[in-house]
Amino acid sequence: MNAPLDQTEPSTHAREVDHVVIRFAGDSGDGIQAAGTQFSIESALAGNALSTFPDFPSEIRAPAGTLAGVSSYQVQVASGPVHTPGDKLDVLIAFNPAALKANLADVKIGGLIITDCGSFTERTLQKAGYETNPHEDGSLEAYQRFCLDISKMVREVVAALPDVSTSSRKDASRAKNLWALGLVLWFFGRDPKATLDWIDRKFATSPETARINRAALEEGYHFGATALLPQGLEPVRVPAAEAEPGLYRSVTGTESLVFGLVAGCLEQGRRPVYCSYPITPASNMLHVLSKLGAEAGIRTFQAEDELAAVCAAIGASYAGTVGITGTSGPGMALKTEALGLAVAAELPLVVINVQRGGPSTGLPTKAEQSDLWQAVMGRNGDAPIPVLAVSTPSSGYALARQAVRIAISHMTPVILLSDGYLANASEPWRIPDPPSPAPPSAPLPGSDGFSPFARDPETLGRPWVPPGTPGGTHRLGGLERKDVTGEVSYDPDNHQRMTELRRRKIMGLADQLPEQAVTSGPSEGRIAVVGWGSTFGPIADAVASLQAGGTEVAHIHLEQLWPLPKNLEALLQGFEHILVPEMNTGQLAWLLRAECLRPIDSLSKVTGQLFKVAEIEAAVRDRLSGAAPRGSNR
Amino acid sequence: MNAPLDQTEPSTHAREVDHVVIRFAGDSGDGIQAAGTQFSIESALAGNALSTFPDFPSEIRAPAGTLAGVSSYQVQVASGPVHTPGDKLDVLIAFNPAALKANLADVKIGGLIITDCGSFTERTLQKAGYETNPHEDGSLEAYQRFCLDISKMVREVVAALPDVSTSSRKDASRAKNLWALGLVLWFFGRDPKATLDWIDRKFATSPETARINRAALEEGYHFGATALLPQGLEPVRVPAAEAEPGLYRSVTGTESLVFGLVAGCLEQGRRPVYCSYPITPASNMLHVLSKLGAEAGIRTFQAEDELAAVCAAIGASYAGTVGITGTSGPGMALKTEALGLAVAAELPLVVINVQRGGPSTGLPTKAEQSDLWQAVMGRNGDAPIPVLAVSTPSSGYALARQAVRIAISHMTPVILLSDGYLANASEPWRIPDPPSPAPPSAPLPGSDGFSPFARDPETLGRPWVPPGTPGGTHRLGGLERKDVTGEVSYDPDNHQRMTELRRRKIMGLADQLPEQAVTSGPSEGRIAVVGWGSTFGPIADAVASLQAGGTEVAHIHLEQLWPLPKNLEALLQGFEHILVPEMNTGQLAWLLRAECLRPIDSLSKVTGQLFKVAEIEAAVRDRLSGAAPRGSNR
Amino acid sequence: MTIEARKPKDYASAQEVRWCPGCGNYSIIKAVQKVLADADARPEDTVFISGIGCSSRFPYYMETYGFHTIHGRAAAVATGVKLARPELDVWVVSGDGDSLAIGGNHLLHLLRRNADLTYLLLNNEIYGLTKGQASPTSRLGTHTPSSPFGTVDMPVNPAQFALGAGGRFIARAVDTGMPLLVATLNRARDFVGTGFVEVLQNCLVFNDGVFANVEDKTSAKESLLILEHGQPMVFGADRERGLRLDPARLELEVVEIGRNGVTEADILIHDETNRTQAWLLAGCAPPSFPLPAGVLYAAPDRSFMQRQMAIEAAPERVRERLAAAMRSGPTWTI
Amino acid sequence: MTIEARKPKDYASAQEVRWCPGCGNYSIIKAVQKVLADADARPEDTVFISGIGCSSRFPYYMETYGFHTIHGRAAAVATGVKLARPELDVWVVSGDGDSLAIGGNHLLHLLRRNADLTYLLLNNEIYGLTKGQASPTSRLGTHTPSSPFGTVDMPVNPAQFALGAGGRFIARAVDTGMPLLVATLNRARDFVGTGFVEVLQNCLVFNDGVFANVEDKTSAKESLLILEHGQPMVFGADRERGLRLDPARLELEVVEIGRNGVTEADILIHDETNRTQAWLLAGCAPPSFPLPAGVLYAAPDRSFMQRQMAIEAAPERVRERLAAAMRSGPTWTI
Ligand SMILES: Cc1ncc(C[n+]2csc(CCOP(=O)(O)OP(=O)(O)O)c2C)c(N)n1
Ligand SMILES: Cc1ncc(C[n+]2csc(CCOP(=O)(O)OP(=O)(O)O)c2C)c(N)n1
Ligand code: SF4
Ligand code: SF4
Ligand SMILES: [Mg+2]
Ligand SMILES: [Mg+2]
Repeated sequence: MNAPLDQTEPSTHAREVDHVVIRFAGDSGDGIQAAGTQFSIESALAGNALSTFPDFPSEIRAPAGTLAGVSSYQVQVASGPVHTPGDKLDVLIAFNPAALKANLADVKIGGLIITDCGSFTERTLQKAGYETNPHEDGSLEAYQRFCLDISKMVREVVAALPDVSTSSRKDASRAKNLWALGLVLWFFGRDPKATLDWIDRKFATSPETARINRAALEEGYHFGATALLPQGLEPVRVPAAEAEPGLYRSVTGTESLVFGLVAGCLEQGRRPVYCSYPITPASNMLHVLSKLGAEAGIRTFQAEDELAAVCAAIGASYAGTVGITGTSGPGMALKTEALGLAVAAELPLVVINVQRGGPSTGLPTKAEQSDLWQAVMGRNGDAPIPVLAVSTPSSGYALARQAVRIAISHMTPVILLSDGYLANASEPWRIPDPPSPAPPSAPLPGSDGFSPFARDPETLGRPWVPPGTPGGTHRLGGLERKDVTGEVSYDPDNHQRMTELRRRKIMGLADQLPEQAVTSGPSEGRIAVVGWGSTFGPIADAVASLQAGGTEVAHIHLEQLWPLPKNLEALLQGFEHILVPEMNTGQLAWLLRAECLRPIDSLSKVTGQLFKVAEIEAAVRDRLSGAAPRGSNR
Repeated sequence: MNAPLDQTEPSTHAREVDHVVIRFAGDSGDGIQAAGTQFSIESALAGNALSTFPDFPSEIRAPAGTLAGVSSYQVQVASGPVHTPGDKLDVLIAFNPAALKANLADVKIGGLIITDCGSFTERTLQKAGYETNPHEDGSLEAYQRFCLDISKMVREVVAALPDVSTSSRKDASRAKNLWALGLVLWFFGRDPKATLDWIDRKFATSPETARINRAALEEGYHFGATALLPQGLEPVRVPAAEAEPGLYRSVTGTESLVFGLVAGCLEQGRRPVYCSYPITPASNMLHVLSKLGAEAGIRTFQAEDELAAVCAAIGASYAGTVGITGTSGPGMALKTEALGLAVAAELPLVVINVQRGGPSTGLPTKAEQSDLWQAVMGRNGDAPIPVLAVSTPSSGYALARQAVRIAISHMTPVILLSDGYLANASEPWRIPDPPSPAPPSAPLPGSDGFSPFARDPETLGRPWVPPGTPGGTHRLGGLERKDVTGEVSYDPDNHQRMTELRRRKIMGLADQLPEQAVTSGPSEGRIAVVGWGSTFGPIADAVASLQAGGTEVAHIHLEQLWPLPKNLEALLQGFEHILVPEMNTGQLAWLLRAECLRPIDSLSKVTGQLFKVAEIEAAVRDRLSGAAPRGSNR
Repeated sequence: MTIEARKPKDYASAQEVRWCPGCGNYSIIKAVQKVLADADARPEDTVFISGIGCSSRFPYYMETYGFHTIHGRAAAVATGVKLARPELDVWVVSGDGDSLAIGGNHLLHLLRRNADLTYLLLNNEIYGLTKGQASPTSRLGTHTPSSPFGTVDMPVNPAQFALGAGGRFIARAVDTGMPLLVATLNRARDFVGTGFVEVLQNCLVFNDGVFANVEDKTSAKESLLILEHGQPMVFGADRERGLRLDPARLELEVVEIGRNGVTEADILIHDETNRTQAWLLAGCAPPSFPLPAGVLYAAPDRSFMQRQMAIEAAPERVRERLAAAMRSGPTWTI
Repeated sequence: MTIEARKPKDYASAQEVRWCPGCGNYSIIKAVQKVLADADARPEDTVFISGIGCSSRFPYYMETYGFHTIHGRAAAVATGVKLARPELDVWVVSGDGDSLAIGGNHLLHLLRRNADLTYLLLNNEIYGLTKGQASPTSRLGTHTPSSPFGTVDMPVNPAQFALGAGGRFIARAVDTGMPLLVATLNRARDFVGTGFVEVLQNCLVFNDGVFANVEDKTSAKESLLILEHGQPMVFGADRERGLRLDPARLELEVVEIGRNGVTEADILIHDETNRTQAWLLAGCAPPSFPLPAGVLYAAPDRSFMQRQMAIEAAPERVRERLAAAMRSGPTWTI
């Protein structure tokens, strides 16, 4: 039996670093996500900044021990601002040969690899496609290695526990994730207290399992404190980062969007009705909203397909609640006809596209940004729609509120783009107070009639008069409507006028919304890196690193993609080079060419993975050194 | 009884003009389209160039005598090249008050208005919304008037015919369109022979009707020859135009496309399978193809919706025939998900979008060009597709063949844009010989296996190996495919490579297709008018008129919209001003800005109607005189 | 102050009706207006939702709320309206193409969910608005511009489709038969759940006369079987014929009372709650059978809205729930 | 030279199968491979077409032609394949979501058209691939991530839906019951027209055990009624129970032979050509009834392809027709 944890010596002689990148990897069943999440939480509690990324296998249940079945969780913890889970790993914890094989290439030369050698058997090596044991064939030479028979040690811990059932003893190795977590926590000088509490909560109904897991965690922690570390390996400290005081949690892109949608409706005095058809990676929005559910004033509806989902959302908006529909690229394609109806009928609607790899079914579990053109231009007819894009796991909260606000003020569908990376990635979030409820904004018509297509002079929005409103009966539809009165009209001049009004209403948003700010760096100079969506993290980290190294470079990150910000052209003209890293073949770059009539360098990456910080740094350096000529991508 | 027609004096003292614009207008039931069509044919037979435009009421059967029920047929006949039905009418033939009211504004000051005054009764005037009879209240002062009681004269003709049944006598006034046609034919010195033959053919099974119609036509013709024309009115001659010798017919945009599709498949050694769901104005393609039918090797399929239509077409292409699907904007929206599949699976497919007024249901019977962005950019994922656009009623023949050719050589969907104007408008067409049939081009794989995603080095097209081919079994799908082998692959680098290959395959077409030529005018200079689609006619006529007046102006008309022609940027840089007239809010103009990085003037018209020649002339003059600054539209 | 009860014309909007003179839709809209007047329905609580088609122009002509949506999607839009405001009186009006070609999937799911609204399928067995192409209810071999050699698809039987989809109220009426039409619509409106009514509607331009035998007063006596719950299924000028069940073949047969020993007791009694009987009736059609009209099937079940959890309406409570959710899971203070 | 007849494994592709170990799909693909081997089907003339879902990965694992299309559209793609090449042996493989949620409309129209192909609906009553949301066949009240408080939609009954859609061959089998599965698939493949087979398939990850009573050998004896044309509908460990028709209520009832005077003669004989009987059988389900399996309904009719006009295949004739059409109508010579 070990001494109680709080009497265990924290690691001494720790080396201080300002950031570290750690990845847990193993079989889907190995508890990888739980270990990673707990490590993140302990780091956050210790005051670190962090950025995390869970990566799941594409198959539901790929065969155990195969490369296809590897699940992983990566986190970068830092003492200063950090926006990506990190390019290269400082530490890899691999629970089986497949996990080692699938992740080795990402480990920094000289980085630390912790393996559960107990799981490196002939059979598992073969399943992973290893012909020889990498511990023995020299292929890990370039790294620091810490090879431990974790499985065995966990079995021993459990064997030593009193009053444990035989079946639990047999399942003991399921706790190896916690043993490893204990070790890693010790290694980084973290207090495991929150994790112990979490174990108690999680296994409240199964005290035996709780005891086993606690013991495994404690043993791993003690092991670190007491074992002889391999030569050259010393514990590490990442000092706390500065952060605004407040109550924090970790939030995923999915969660922040959901909270933002509900908050956005609340402050507009409307109920949200979320209509959706499941599709990776958007389904989680439906799950989270369904769970919040009716008790939180939310109606969710799983429709028979995406066409029904968007149409039901339009029906809900027509009836005076806020219709919201979420999907991913292929589903978005199916919704486009109905989006035209919402544009024509001028009804509020929020449409969320959590982008994934395309075209067609493509790479459904991977992230891509290739639906931008579709969002901006993908409809029949002149059918302008505002497009916003989330850029970090937490930015969805503010942006979703803005989407709801615009949808109602301008009586228009609003498209909000996220992607498969942001949906699952998380970062610490200072929890705001939800906004105060407000009464619905739209005035009810008087009994002396009203004009369904009269317009607010500033926004050009029309009145929102849902069924049930006395004195407001009117007919709405997709045939062209007469200006002001809204009746069907085939009049040529009216169509011209209405087309222009619809365009002005949306393009005019550029005048009403804030100007584009420089995210970081100078507001004019030799080069600006312009991004949107989930490239935020790598660009921010790359620009910070370049600036730290003395390179003058600006980062301009767009959340408002259509209409483009009013001052954008002028802003971009202040830079010699504009570099646009995108996870597509250059869609924003093309829009910026048209908007600004100037060469734009597109840095395109379509591997389903985020940019590496180093890739962006290199691209900036190439431009500045003249290695890549201006506008070289075309 | 009149003298036989061939003894009737043709009109003497005819005034010679080089073009004239005539519109027949009346109730849907008045035989307007027949009269107009016959006049066009007689003009064509007389050697004139011409351009016609039929305009139908939006309602199926609007109440007789109302403005909503007016049907019209306009034709411009000329002694030189002509590409539009004409801005303003030289002659209006109005069969009732509604027809006069609906069309009066289009008559040239001093133009000729022929009315059937017999139909101007209190009731019909009121139905048309006239408070006073326009013949009497001075509102026709500015025009030449020829007011005849045609109804009565036709009744008299028929009354004089022997052996006519009472019911036919009662229906006599149905022949008034032919009486009027007779008069107009005489007035323009046309031989009515072909029309008499047509009557005989058309009413072969009803000799009595034939006799009545013949008599009406003859009487109208005689009337012209013998009546006293109003002061100042003299017959008109439009001399024959020069034209390449050959066999001619009149062809609509629908017909030329259909012939081109069938010819295109024939010369590729493949059968067409046309899968569609009815939608205005695309339905006629389905009708014409269905009628040609199985005897012409064509399979047509009316699907349950547009999703099924495009998917069945994809299935047909997968199985080795040429899948073709036609629709209009809203239907196009529904097809976009499946287009992504065709891009991913790299299967041939021809998609025709006969554009109409949008967004949503919009103005279904009117023409618009607002689906260009949708065609080029309207899909999820990076999913490039070549886009072509028909520009005249007859240009579909060549372009549809090209679409089939590209679809097969590059194994890709091809989008072909037409619009509601081109679908119905017609022009004379020198009938070509259909191409010779060819054997299917794609080689069958040997028994030693093959690679479904190997590529032709020039086109980057992959082999087309349909089921039924021995030795070729393979699996195809929408998940990302491995380069060369085509198996499912989640490999990041493979996705990058395949995305680039798909892009290069389509963008590379620009190198393989002919360069953009200047349609008319100088290849550099002060101003070029750049158009696409059905703006061809008005731009061509406007440019010709400006050139005739000494203004140096070029016309550049694009049929290849994506990828844009290779030399386009260089070509456009040769002009100071680029003016892009479009029936949308500037979609091509935006693409050209991005492509050429230079200001582009957009001339936007979204009334559902074609540009007037004069509107384009004025816009050109404004640019040249500096009244409109460069890039002034934005 | 007494307010006069509303009259049918109070439900007619000012917009000029644009159906072809003589179109079957005229009598159908009259019937609907009468049903609303009879119930003194509040126009502002009544919503007509349609797709695209001649029939789908319906909402424009009603002085209520109305939404002319897109082709085939009316059922989905209507579902959204009900999700937001279950208390509204919602009607879907849709053509045979709108409902059964492009819209077939939404109709299926509407019926199985039993959303509480009234669904009128105006069946003219043709695409009217697009000028006469075949529809999924066009009879085999119908010649149209899109099928110049005759259709090759077996038509859908709307009532059997609706039963197969799990519909709980299935009825049929004819455009010209006003009393039955009004009575049937009344029943459908009162039904809690999806009240599905197929109305045979003559398109005199593109498919004239396909329902002549049930529209014409005289021939209707022989061709139409008007169903009444609890009553024997008899028809004919002298109500001398009826339907009998052949239990061995599980089929209906037409018999004449007083012939071959058939008595009134042999005639099947209509039980509108019997789903298999409804199935058999839905399968009857001229010339071998009369066309059953009225309520074929009515078996109330909980509606989609009744099965939903009650929604929290107090904004302050919503705010609390949201705040709690935002603070759930591990949190830390800096 | 004699070529050896093909074996089931000859139809298995080289691609590693990626279904979860223990998934019901494994036995289903085995059955299909056996059916093809029994018929010595030529792989190059055999095509598997699917939508999206776990079940829709099927074509990847078959050494035939295969097309994994998009969600819900397999039936439409397959129709196109048949239009182009009626002679191919086409199979559609699709999940309950793929077929009845997003793909419901195409299935309806496929069935009414009676296109000549074999349709496998692999019904696990859940969305497998997207991780366990409710499907249109999920039972009322099913708890899933998208319905944490239980589903509120009445499920679709696939067989009744197929009947209502006008399907001419409707069958049902269970993943674990290999002999019945093979026999049923054989019948479906031989059927000229759409051979629709619902296969109950256990998803052990997201909906484990929903079919336990018909999958388990012992309980299946009590819960499964294996239909044979012309044979009495009996079931039970000792084949002691059977179905009887109550003609007054038009309903089936479970009776025990030898009890209450019930004899074998009272038991209904299965007539697979009787559509109403099929309707009644399709409505039977545990716990009150056994689940009927095998061929519920088989009534051949002309298939969609048989109704089409023969296509002109000679290019020279096509060219002549085209030339004639181009020259039709008024022409003139200059
Ligand atoms: C997406 C889309 N596809 C096609 C059309 C064209 N369209 C309009 S109505 C209609 C069918 C009309 O038939 P039906 O629903 O039976 O109505 P009816 O006119 O006969 O009353 C079609 C095909 C459309 N408007 N939108
Ligand atoms: C257009 C579109 N919408 C949604 C999805 C996501 N999706 C893929 S499979 C599936 C449902 C799978 O259920 P089912 O058809 O029953 O197949 P199973 O996985 O259970 O075999 C869904 C919703 C998609 N791929 N495409
Ligand atoms: S076309 Fe037919 S359905 Fe449409 S309005 Fe005219 S008669 Fe009625
Ligand atoms: S998730 Fe279910 S259906 Fe999908 S492979 Fe696994 S067990 Fe089979
Ligand atoms: Mg119809
Ligand atoms: Mg399923």
